[in-house]
Amino acid sequence: MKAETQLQNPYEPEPMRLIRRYPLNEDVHFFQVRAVDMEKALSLNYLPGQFMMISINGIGEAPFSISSTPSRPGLLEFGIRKVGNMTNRIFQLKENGIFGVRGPYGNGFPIEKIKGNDLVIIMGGLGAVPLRSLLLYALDNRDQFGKIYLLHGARTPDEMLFRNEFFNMMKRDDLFCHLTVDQDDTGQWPFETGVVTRLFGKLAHIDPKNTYFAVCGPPVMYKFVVAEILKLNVPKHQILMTLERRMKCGVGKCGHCIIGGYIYTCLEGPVFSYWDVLHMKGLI
Amino acid sequence: MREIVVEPLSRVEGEGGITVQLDGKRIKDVRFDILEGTRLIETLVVGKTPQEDVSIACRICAICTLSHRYAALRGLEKALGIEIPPKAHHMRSLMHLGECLESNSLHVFVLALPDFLGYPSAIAMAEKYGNEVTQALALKKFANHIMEVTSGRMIHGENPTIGGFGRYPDREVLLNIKKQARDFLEFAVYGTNLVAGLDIPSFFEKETVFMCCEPGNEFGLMGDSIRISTGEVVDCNDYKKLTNEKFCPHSAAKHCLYKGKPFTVGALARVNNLGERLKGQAGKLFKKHWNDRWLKNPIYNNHAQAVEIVWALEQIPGVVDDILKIKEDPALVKPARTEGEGVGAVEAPRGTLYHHYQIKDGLIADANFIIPTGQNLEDIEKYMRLAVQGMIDQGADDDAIRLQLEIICRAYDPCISCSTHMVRIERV
Amino acid sequence: MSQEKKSVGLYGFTGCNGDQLVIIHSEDQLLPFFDSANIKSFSLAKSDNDNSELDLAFVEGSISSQEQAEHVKAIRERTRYLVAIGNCACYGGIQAMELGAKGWDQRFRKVYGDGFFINRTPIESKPIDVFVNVDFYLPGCPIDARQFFYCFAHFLQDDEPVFPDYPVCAECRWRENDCLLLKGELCLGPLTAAGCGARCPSHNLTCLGCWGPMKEANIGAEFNLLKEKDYSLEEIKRRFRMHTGSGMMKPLKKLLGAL
Amino acid sequence: MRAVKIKKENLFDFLEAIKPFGDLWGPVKSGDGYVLEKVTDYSNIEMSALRTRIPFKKLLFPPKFTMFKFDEKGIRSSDEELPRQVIFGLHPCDLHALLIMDNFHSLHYVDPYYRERRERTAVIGLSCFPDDRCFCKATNTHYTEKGFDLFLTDLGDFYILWIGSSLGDDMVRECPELVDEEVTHDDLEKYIAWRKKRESNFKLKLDFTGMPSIMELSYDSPLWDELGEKCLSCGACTIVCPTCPCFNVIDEVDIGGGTGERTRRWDSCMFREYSMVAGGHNFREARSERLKLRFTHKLQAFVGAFGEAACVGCGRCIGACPVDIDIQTVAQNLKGEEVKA
Ligand SMILES: Cc1cc2nc3c(=O)[nH]c(=O)nc-3n(C[C@H](O)[C@H](O)[C@H](O)COP(=O)(O)OP(=O)(O)OC[C@H]3O[C@@H](n4cnc5c(N)ncnc54)[C@H](O)[C@@H]3O)c2cc1C
Ligand code: SF4
Ligand code: SF4
Ligand code: SF4
Repeated sequence: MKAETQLQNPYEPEPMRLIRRYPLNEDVHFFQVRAVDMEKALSLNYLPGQFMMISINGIGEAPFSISSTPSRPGLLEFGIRKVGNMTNRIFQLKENGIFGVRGPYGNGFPIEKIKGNDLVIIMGGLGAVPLRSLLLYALDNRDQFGKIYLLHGARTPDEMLFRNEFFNMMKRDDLFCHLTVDQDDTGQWPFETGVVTRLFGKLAHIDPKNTYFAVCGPPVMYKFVVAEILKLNVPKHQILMTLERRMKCGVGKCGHCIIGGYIYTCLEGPVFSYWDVLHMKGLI
Repeated sequence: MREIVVEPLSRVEGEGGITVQLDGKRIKDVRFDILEGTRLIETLVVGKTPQEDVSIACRICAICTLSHRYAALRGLEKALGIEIPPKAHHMRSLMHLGECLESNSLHVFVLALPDFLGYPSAIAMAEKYGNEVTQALALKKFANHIMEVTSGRMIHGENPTIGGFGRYPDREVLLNIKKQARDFLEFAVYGTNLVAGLDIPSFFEKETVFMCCEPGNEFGLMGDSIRISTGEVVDCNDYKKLTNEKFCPHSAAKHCLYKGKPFTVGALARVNNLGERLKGQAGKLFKKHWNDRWLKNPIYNNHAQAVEIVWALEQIPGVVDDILKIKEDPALVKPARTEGEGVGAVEAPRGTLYHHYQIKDGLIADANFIIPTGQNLEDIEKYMRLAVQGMIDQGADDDAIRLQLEIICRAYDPCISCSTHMVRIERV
Repeated sequence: MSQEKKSVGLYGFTGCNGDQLVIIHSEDQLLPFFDSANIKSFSLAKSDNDNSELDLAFVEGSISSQEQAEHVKAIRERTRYLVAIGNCACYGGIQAMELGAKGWDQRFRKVYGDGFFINRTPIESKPIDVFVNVDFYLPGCPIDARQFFYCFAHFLQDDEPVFPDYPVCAECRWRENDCLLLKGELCLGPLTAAGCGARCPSHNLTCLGCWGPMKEANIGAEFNLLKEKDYSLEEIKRRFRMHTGSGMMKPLKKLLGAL
Repeated sequence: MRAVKIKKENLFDFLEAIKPFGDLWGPVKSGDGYVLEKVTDYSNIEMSALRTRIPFKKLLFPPKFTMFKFDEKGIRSSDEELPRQVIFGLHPCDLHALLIMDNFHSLHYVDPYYRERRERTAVIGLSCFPDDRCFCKATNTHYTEKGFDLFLTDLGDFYILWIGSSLGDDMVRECPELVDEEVTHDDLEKYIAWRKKRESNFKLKLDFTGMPSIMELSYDSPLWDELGEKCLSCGACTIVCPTCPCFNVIDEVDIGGGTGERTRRWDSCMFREYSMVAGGHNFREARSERLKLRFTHKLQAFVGAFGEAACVGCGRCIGACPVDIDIQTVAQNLKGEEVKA
């Protein structure tokens, strides 16, 4: 949104209705919501990788990545982990309940640049939430992308988010989908075990000039994954990652998400290229 | 043997209880137990600077915090040879009036009145006496506001300090206090008449001795000598003669006797001893309601407190004017010396409070605090004993006795956290 | 709210009762306060108190007898959350001031002689977390009414209240006071948790530390600064231990041990 | 910009005449310093005051204010009409800071709360004479042609009154009889002489040339740890700084839980929780990291983003920090100069 055209107070959340929710694993739930105002619901436009501020009166606001794709308008989807006050209260919401959401914010993935290239999506843990948006978008616009890979790691089979969805995707022939778990206590896990970098072996020949990588996961994951990607000679600006910071406003004012002295994660992120990361100290 | 126990005693400040042991119709023991833990505050202030002492000593009790602060300041400033400037003096009068108003209205309307009207709390009373409760709370809020403005916050405000005040309030704030004091007068008069209309049982009445500060020619809350209802006036430096203490195994507070006899301090003592000096509405109310039962029955302490509320409200406008007359805010007065001894006596809402200090090398070498509830303990037990005897003779049941004892005890407005820590045995 | 009202109890142990009084003094909040929960026990304000199961217990005062220790344990057993209110409960208060060599027994005897109590077994005052698990600390001497009701409202909704994690100095600067420390006075503002609104510095009086240390109190830096300003170790220690017992002394001792 | 003259003895009448433009806020004495306060008695204004403890920012985004209220039905924007205000006595450093703030609050997204207040605010600048903490010459913020509606340059018995906006012009038109339209060559000479005198009076000589490169090279300097050891995380440095805008958002609920308000309060990058995220991970756990952020922001990153430093040389932080960590000592330290605290 451009400053000149902005009419509404960007801090006042829009009422949304919780349409559906169910657990993705023990502490992450899936939330499907829609703006109460139908017209707004349909006109809401966003990019994969952007986030929204969810607001619960009396507790406050927090940023959450959008997990749905703009190619399927009307509904917004989130995957939320219960970690504290704000998320506790989100978890108390019942289907049909009303709460506030504002956004979308952040830069999102540079879809236009990625188009026409191969895409490797690497997700770990909660990182599945924002990257699912990119994945679904790419699959919905399948003809605009080259080869698409999905490498997804979770700690255990039970913890893997969107499990069934990804199981189904394994059946697709326009997507190379590989799943792994660090550890399998069930003995029933049909796929790989080991950390997500093990899946790099599954990548067929990568054309470094024409491939974009999108990475999101816990902080420890980046170091190892990026090292693997660099081995493939991929240019640093084609390695994309989404980062998390404390945020109080989402619109570049409150200061909490500042990195490197003047980069507001909420404006210029949360998606950064590895080049940015190297360039700006304190990013990861 | 039958034992009647009230524990904890509710709606008094601090943890206390009453125990009555009966052997048939004979009373074996009547005890007012002080259950509150020990804090040994007199030993904590030793080795501290006077200014630190003021901050510690006021924490003896939240209700009488300003009286403790005032008594400490008076004792310490005497010891250090400090004369505070007139503006500081008037401010201290205002804060002291605020506390008297606050404590008395809390006690009369929120803590005691429910007893007489038969409710467990003022909140429960609100249904039928909505207006009274609302007004009483508003009055209390106003009194709190005075304390906050003068002392820096409602409880344990640090603004009154050695040599004066850290900061003086703004003119508008003071003018508003003056106005509100006038506005509340009507309710205070109504409240006094309401209390005076209550039926007060008489079967435990008995004469006693009353003591309070002698403020000079007027009614007041502060003075350097003590007036006793027997007619004597004693210098406050001789406070120990008036308040001989003894230790009681059931009480963390020690009991006081005057010439071997129990005595009463507090609003009732002040009004009985000095009531003739009251002017204005307070004077009128005194003349209208006072009679010699006030000399024999502690329940009249409620009445005396109500009269004092009216008096305090009538005093405030003049004191505010006195403060405002002096434009320049005086700086804190520095001590003239680093050694000395001083006794500060003030009337806390519950009665005469003494702080006695010895200072050496700028630090407290010794401290002794005598607090009002400790002085009242013997009289409280005396009247409870009389009441139990009377009620047994009437064949009253335990619950009735329990309620009556609570009422007597509460009438003294005992401040238990105060009493626990203060009194000290002097062995000769 | 359609949910059932929560059961709440307020208890006072050894102290000045100032924290409960702060609540009673909040005239405007009192009726909603009694309205929004089942106040099962609040002995300073009402007499029909009982010992039923609680969702939330607020405990004021330090523990200074074995009987009190038993009582606070009993409260812990029947409550879901236990909140320590005021410095006495959080840190032991002035009566738990660490006086070093002068032992408590000796001081006790100085006040009470060899007298004994028939109804109590006194012990040296301690904060309640020495005896029971505390879910939340609400410091202050006395507590601040706004903070209390903020905390209360949050617990009624099962949220953990979030309190400022910065020192009194921040509040003091917001109020645009002259900084007393810069003028050379012994102000504990930089170490003390905010919450009081910088009352004392706003009255030209130094902060005495009555909110206890903030989480990140830089005791070492303040100590060095005060030494630079020519305060003696004795003076510094006296101030540090005045209002929060072990609260400020523990880290100082650690520091001095390291020196 | 247009210049007229106004006699000193007419100033109070002028201030009286522009009353319709809002409440007048000006520097008044408080303790050893000055604060911006609402003034009705103009003689309380300290014409020689240099820096107020907290700058103008408190009038454009107060330390704490309500964003909106809410109840069971949803949120309600405040319909309270904010008062109009005239801020008197801002010096060039603060006017530069005001420009930075104006820009910041409309960049990418317009901050409605800032704008609401800003639109109701008129600004009257005032010339000044530097003391030993002023270093606006080093930051090149010692003059300004922008950022004010009116600006007064004190030339002895009269002021040159610069009219910087149409609003300023409206103010002057309230009382044309008080101003003198004719500015003479003589006045120009006086003005130039005054400038020379002022410029030669800067005692604190700091040199920020090339500071971004120095900051870049100092990223791992042990200096940050040394300062981190000393810093009290009190936030004073950010509170007094005219270019520090960070805030926190906190909901306050009434006891019943259903109603309450969302409030915004000043925050500081020097506070522990500033960069903490859920689960307790803190991106700037160490105080040294926070100090580094603050100074990188002021002296390096801002320059990269806007071509100028975010420090306007007002000297407020130099008097504010109890342990002498400020823009002067840090810059001197990093450049290996002798540090004067
Ligand atoms: C761009 C972005 C996208 C995110 N996407 C998701 C997502 O898809 N799913 C998900 O589960 N989580 C996501 N998070 C993290 C999520 O915002 C935090 O889990 C959430 O704020 C926790 O709030 P809490 O009150 O429950 O936790 P608490 O631990 O109680 O938080 C304490 C305080 O810190 C604040 N806080 C903590 N972490 C953050 C944070 N990261 N940002 C802002 N404030 C914070 C809270 O507001 C609160 O005041 C994302 C964060 C960012 C920055
Ligand atoms: S006066 Fe005390 S509380 Fe205020 S800023 Fe200075 S050190 Fe901090
Ligand atoms: S950094 Fe210091 S000198 Fe620079 S603008 Fe901020 S307060 Fe003023
Ligand atoms: S003013 Fe000084 S001590 Fe306080 S946060 Fe800033 S640098 Fe640290």
